[in-house]
Amino acid sequence: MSRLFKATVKDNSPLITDHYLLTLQPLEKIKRPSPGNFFMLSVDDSLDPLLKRPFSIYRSTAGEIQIIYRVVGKGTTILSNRKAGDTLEVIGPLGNKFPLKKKQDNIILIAGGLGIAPILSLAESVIPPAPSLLKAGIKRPRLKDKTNKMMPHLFYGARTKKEIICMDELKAIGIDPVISTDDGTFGKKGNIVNVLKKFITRNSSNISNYSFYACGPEPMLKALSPLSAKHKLNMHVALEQNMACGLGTCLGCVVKTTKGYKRICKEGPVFPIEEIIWE
Amino acid sequence: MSRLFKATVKDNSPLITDHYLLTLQPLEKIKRPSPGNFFMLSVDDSLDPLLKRPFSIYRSTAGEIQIIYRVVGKGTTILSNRKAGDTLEVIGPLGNKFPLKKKQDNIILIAGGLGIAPILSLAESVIPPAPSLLKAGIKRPRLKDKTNKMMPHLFYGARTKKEIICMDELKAIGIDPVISTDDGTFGKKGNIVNVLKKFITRNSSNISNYSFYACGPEPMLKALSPLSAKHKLNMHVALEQNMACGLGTCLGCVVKTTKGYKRICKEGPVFPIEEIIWE
Amino acid sequence: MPKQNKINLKVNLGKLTLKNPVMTASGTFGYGKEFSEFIDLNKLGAIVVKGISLKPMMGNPVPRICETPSGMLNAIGLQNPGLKGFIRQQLPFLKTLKTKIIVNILGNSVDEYIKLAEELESLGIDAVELNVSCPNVKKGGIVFGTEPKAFEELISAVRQRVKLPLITKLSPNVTDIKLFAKIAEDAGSDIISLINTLSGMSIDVKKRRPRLANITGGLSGPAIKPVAVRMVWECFRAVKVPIIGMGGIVSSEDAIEFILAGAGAVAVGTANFINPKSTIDIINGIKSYMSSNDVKSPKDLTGKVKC
Amino acid sequence: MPKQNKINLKVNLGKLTLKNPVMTASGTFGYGKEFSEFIDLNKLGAIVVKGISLKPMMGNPVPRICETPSGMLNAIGLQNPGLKGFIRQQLPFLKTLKTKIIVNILGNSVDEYIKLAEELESLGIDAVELNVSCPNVKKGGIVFGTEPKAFEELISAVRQRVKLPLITKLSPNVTDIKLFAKIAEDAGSDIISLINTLSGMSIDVKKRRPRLANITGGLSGPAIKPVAVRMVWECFRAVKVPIIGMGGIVSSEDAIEFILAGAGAVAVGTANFINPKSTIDIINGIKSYMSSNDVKSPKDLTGKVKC
Ligand SMILES: Cc1cc2nc3c(=O)[nH]c(=O)nc-3n(C[C@H](O)[C@H](O)[C@H](O)COP(=O)(O)OP(=O)(O)OC[C@H]3O[C@@H](n4cnc5c(N)ncnc54)[C@H](O)[C@@H]3O)c2cc1C
Ligand SMILES: Cc1cc2nc3c(=O)[nH]c(=O)nc-3n(C[C@H](O)[C@H](O)[C@H](O)COP(=O)(O)OP(=O)(O)OC[C@H]3O[C@@H](n4cnc5c(N)ncnc54)[C@H](O)[C@@H]3O)c2cc1C
Ligand SMILES: Cc1cc2nc3c(=O)[nH]c(=O)nc-3n(C[C@H](O)[C@H](O)[C@H](O)COP(=O)(O)O)c2cc1C
Ligand SMILES: Cc1cc2nc3c(=O)[nH]c(=O)nc-3n(C[C@H](O)[C@H](O)[C@H](O)COP(=O)(O)O)c2cc1C
Ligand code: FES
Ligand code: FES
Repeated sequence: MSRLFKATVKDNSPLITDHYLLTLQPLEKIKRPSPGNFFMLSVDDSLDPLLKRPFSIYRSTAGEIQIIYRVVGKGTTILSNRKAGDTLEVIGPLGNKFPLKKKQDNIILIAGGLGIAPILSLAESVIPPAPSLLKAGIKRPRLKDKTNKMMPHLFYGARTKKEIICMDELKAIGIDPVISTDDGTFGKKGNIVNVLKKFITRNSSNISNYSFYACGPEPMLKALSPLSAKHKLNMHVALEQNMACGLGTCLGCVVKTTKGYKRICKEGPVFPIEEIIWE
Repeated sequence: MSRLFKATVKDNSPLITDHYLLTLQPLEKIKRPSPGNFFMLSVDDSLDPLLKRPFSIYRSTAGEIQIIYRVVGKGTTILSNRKAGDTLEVIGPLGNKFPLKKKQDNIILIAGGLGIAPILSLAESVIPPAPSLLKAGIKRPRLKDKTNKMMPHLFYGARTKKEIICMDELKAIGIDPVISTDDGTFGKKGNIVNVLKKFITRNSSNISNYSFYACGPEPMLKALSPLSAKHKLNMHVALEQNMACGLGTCLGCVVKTTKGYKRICKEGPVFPIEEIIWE
Repeated sequence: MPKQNKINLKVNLGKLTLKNPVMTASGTFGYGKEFSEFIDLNKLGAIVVKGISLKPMMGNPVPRICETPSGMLNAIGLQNPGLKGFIRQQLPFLKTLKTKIIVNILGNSVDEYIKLAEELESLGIDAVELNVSCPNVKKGGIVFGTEPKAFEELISAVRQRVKLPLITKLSPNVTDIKLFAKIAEDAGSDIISLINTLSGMSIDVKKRRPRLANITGGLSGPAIKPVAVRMVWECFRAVKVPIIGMGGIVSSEDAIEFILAGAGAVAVGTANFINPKSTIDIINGIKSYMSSNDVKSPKDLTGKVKC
Repeated sequence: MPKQNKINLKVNLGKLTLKNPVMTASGTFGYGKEFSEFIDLNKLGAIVVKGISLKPMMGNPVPRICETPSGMLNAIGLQNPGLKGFIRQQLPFLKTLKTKIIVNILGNSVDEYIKLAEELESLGIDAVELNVSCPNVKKGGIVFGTEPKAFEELISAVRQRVKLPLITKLSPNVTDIKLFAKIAEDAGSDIISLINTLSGMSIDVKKRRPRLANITGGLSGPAIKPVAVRMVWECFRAVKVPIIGMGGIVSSEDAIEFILAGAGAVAVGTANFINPKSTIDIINGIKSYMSSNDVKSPKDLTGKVKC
C-alpha cells in the first residue's frame, strides 16, 4: 500500500461552472483516506506544470477516490481536460484528519465554497447516508463513532446560488444546512460567519458541548478566529497553502502557529483554530 | 486563408511500431500544400514542449491534411497520444516544393525511411492513383503535368521489413519500388544508394533525361552527393534540421550551400543536391 | 462597466514614444516581413530587428537551436547581411511601416558601433539598441556586456556621436545587473533593455555531443522569465531611465508582470516562433487587463508591484 | 548482450567514496525520513540534508514557494532546527543508514561555519557542504558566495580546522563561475557542487504582488538545467577537484548529461517533490544506460562530452 500510486480516471464531469467531480480508480490497493486528508495529483506528465497539485479527499470507497475541484489556473485547466481512461500519478492520502472526540455530542460544520467537499466527507463519516444513496451504489464511509446520535449542524456559505453544490448528498445523510450567499441569491444574504455568530449567541450557554469543524477560504477562517476565541469554542480548521512536496520536506507550506511554523501538509491541514497566528 | 490555423484530429492511428498516420481537419480553408511542403504542429498547449514541430505533408485533399510521423522524442510521444476530436494549432504549408520540369520524362524517386511520405506525395502528384484507391475515398491530388506518361521509378530503403510502409498506396498508383533493407529482411540487403548506383551505371548513357528526387536520413542524402556529382545528375533533395519558427526568422535551420547559408524552412526544404556543402 | 475607449496604450520611453508598450525582441522577428502575413505590423509598439554588424556575418554551423524545458537554446552566431545588406534588402520595406523601427547593433570595436549608430541615425531609424550582451560570439559583444569598463566606454563613445534614442541591452550573465544598469544610465543610455539570453548548454546523451554545434548557446523562453522579472525589478529600483523588459513573455499576463516589476515597455521574443500572432494577442490582452482594472495608461502600472 | 554484472556504480569524489553517483540536493529531501516510505534510503549514493545553522532559524513568511514554467521559486528562508535540534531530532535516524550522510551548513560568520564543521566532523558525518550560495537570506550565505574575497577566506578557514571532505556549493548568480571554482579549489575545498538556485521573482498580476512573501526566491527545476550544465562544463575544464552537478535533474538522461559535462556525481533536488522515487529511478536509469553502452564505471563518462 504505497502512498505513491497511479490511478485511472473513471469519470471527470462538470458539476457546475468551473467545478468538476473527479473519480479516480487507483491501480493498486491504497491506504484508506480520512476526512481532512488530501492527495497530490499530477495533472499530466509534462514538465509544465511541474509540481503535483493538492486536493482534499471528498469521498472514498473501496476502489475509488473522489475529489471536487475548481478550475483556477493552468493545472486545474489541464486536469479538467483529462478523460476517462487517462492515468494520473497520485501521492496520498496525506496530512492529518479532523479529530473527532470519542463521545461526540454536537458537531457544527462550517463550509465556505469548495470547503464543502472535505466537510461533507467529515459529515458522512459520522452519519450514515440514507439508504437511497446507498442504493445508488455509493458506499458510506466507515462510521468512526458508533455512539454518535446527533445530527451535525452545517453552516454553508457560497458566493452565489449557482455555486452551491452537494445538496443531494447532504440530503442523503439528513443534513439540512443553513446557507448564505454573498449576493443573497440563496439562503441568507452575506457572510456565513455572521450567520454562525447569531447561532452561537443564541446557544452561548451550552456552547462548550459543541465541536466546530471549518473549511473554506482563508478570509472565512480568519473571521472565525475572533469568534472562536471570544466564546472559547472547540474549533478545528483545515488550511491551504502552496505546496511542492506534500510530504513535509520542502517546508514550503507552513503556517505560523503559537508553536512556531508548522507544515500544513504534515502537521495539518487541520489545526485547532486557537493555534493559528493569522498574517 | 491564413497559414496559422487550428485543426481537429480526425484520426491518429499507428501504422507500424512507432509510426503514426495523423489526419487533420483544418477548421478553416487553408492554402493547398504541394509535395515537399511541411507544416509546423503544436503537439499541445503546454510550455513544455515549447516549440511547434515540423512534419512533411504526406497527403492532402480538400478538407484534410495527413502526415506520417515516427515517435522519436517528447513532442512526437505527446502527439501520438492525441485523440480524435482534439484540436492542434498548425502553421503552414511552409517551404518550397519539389520542382517538376514542364516536360517531365523520367522521374527517379529515392526514399529512405520516413522520407517515403513526401516522396509518395510527389509521386501521387504526377500519376493518378488507380480507381480502386479513388473508390476508397482518397482523392488524387491535382495532376501537375498532363503530358506526363512515364511511370516514376522508386528506390526505397528501410531499416527492416517491418518498417516498410505505404506499399498499398504505391500499388494504387502503379509503382513497384525497388526496395532494400539494412538487414536484408526484404528486397536487396544493404543501402539503397548502392542499388541506385547500379541502376545509374546501367543507364548511364541517357541518364541526363532523368530527374531525381530524394528524401531520407542525412547519411543517405550525403551518400547520394558524390554519385550525383559523378554522373552530373539532375537531383533534388529534401533536408531536415531543428526548427524553431518555420518562417525564416530565427535562422536556426540553415544549411551550408555554395551560395552561403540557406534556410531550410524558407529557401528549402528542397535543394539541388549540388548546392549543398555537407558537413 | 469600465470604458474601453478611455484607455491609451501610448508609452513614452524618454524621447522614444511608442503607440503601445509591446515591441519585438531582436533576432526573433527577422526584419519584420515574414510576420506581415500574420499580423498588421503597424499595430506594434516597435519592431526591433535582428542584430546588424558593419560587415555581413555568416553565423555558426548547425545545429544552431535546440529545445530545453520551457525554453530553447540558440547559437545563431549573429548571422546578418551587414549594414549595407540591411539597407538594401530590408530597410525599404521597414520604411513603409507606421511603427517605430529600432535596429539592434553589434560590433567588434567601439568604432564599429559608432559607425553603425551614426549611419542608422542618418537613415532616420528611430533608435538603436546596443547588443553588448549576446553570449554567442566569442569576440563581438561579450566583452562589452560583462566587463564594466569596456561597457562604460562603449556607451559613452556612442552617446557622444549620436542624438537618437540609445538603448543598451543588458546581459543577465553577471553577478550584479544593477551595476550595469547604473553604468549605462550614467554613460548616457536613454533606455535599458533586459534581459538578453542566459548562457546555457545541452548535451545529447545518445551521441554524447553538445546539442549545439557552438557547444553553448543562449537560453530564452518562459524558463528564464523569473530571472528576467527579478532583474527588471532590481534595475527599476536602481536607475531612472526607462526599462524595456523581456525574457519569456508569451502572454499578456507575462507582459504585465514585467510592467509591474518596472518595465515601461516589453519585448516579445521566443513567443513569436510559437505563435506568430503573439505580439498582437499580448497587446489585446494588456488592453483588456487595463480596461477591467480601470487603468488608464501603462505607465500607471510600471513598477507598481506592491512589495 | 552487454553484461549488467560488470557494471560498478561506485564513484570516488576525492576522499569521498559513494556507492553510486546519485545523491539528494540539500533542502529537497528533508532529513531523509519522509522518503523512507517510498525508497530504500540505503540505495542512495549519499543523502545531503537540509541546511543547518548553529542556532535554529524560523524561516520566511508564506507564500514561500510558487511554480514557474518548468521550474519553481522558493524562499524558505533556511528554516532549520539548528545544530542541536538536528543532532537530537535527526541524527539518530540518519546514523542507522548505510549511505553517506552529508550536512549542508550555513552561517552568518566564518566562526559559525567553523563551529558547525568541527562539531559535525566529531559526530562522524561523512562530509560537509558549505552553503555559501543560498540566495534567499540577506545576511547568511549570500555575501560569501558572490564575493571572491569573503568566499576564499571562509573556505580556507574551515579547511584549516577540519579533515573531513569539504564540499563548496557554488552560486550560479555570478559573472564567472570558473573564478569561484578555482578559488574553492585553491582554498582547499575537496569537492565543488553546483548549481544552487538562480535568483528569480514572480508577480501575481491580479493581486499585483510578488508571489513570494520574500519578493525574490531561488529558481530550481528543469528550467535551469541548461545553465547548470553549462556551468558544470565550464568548471570541469577549469579545476581538478571533483564536481557534484545539479540543477533540474528529473531523469537519468538529465543525470548523464551532467556527468558527460564533467560531474563526478549528481544531486537530485526539485524532482523529489514531483516523484519521491526519482533518485532510485535515476540510479536504475544510469545503470541501464551504462549497461547498454558498455560503460564500466561512471568515471568513464565524466567530462566525456565530445566537443
Ligand atoms: C490541502 C489542500 C487541499 C486542497 N483541496 C482542494 C480541493 O478539494 N479542491 C480544489 O479545487 N482545490 C483544492 N485546493 C487548492 C488547489 O490545490 C489549487 O486550486 C490548485 O493547486 C491550483 O492549481 P492551478 O495550476 O490550477 O493554479 P495555479 O495556476 O497554480 O494558480 C492559480 C491560483 O490558485 C492559487 N493556488 C495555487 N496553488 C494553491 C494551493 N495549493 N492552495 C490554494 N491556492 C492555490 C494560486 O495562488 C493562484 O491564485 C487544495 C489545496 C490544499 C493545499
Ligand atoms: C522539414 C521537416 C520535415 C519533417 N517531416 C517529418 C515527417 O514527415 N515525419 C516525421 O516523423 N518527422 C519529420 N521531421 C522530423 C520531426 O520534426 C522530428 O522528428 C520531431 O520534431 C521530433 O520531435 P520530438 O519532440 O519528438 O523529438 P525531440 O525530443 O525534440 O528530439 C528527439 C530527436 O529528434 C531529433 N529532432 C528534433 N527535431 C528535429 C527536426 N526538426 N528534424 C530532425 N530531427 C529532429 C533530435 O535531434 C533528437 O535526436 C521533419 C523535420 C523537418 C525539419
Ligand atoms: C533565435 C534568437 C536570436 C536572437 N538574436 C538576437 C540578436 O541578434 N540581438 C540581440 O540583442 N538579442 C538576440 N536574441 C535575444 C532576444 O532578443 C531576447 O533578449 C531573448 O531571447 C529573451 O527574450 P525571449 O525569452 O522572449 O526570447 C535572440 C534570441 C533568439 C531566441
Ligand atoms: C525548497 C528548496 C530548498 C532548498 N534548500 C537548500 C538549502 O538549505 N541549502 C542549499 O545549499 N541548497 C538548497 N536548495 C537548492 C538545491 O539544493 C539545489 O541546489 C537547487 O534546487 C537546484 O537543483 P534542482 O533544480 O534539482 O532542484 C533548495 C532548493 C529548494 C527547491
Ligand atoms: S508541501 Fe512540502 S513541506 Fe508541505
Ligand atoms: S526554422 Fe526559423 S528560420 Fe527556419
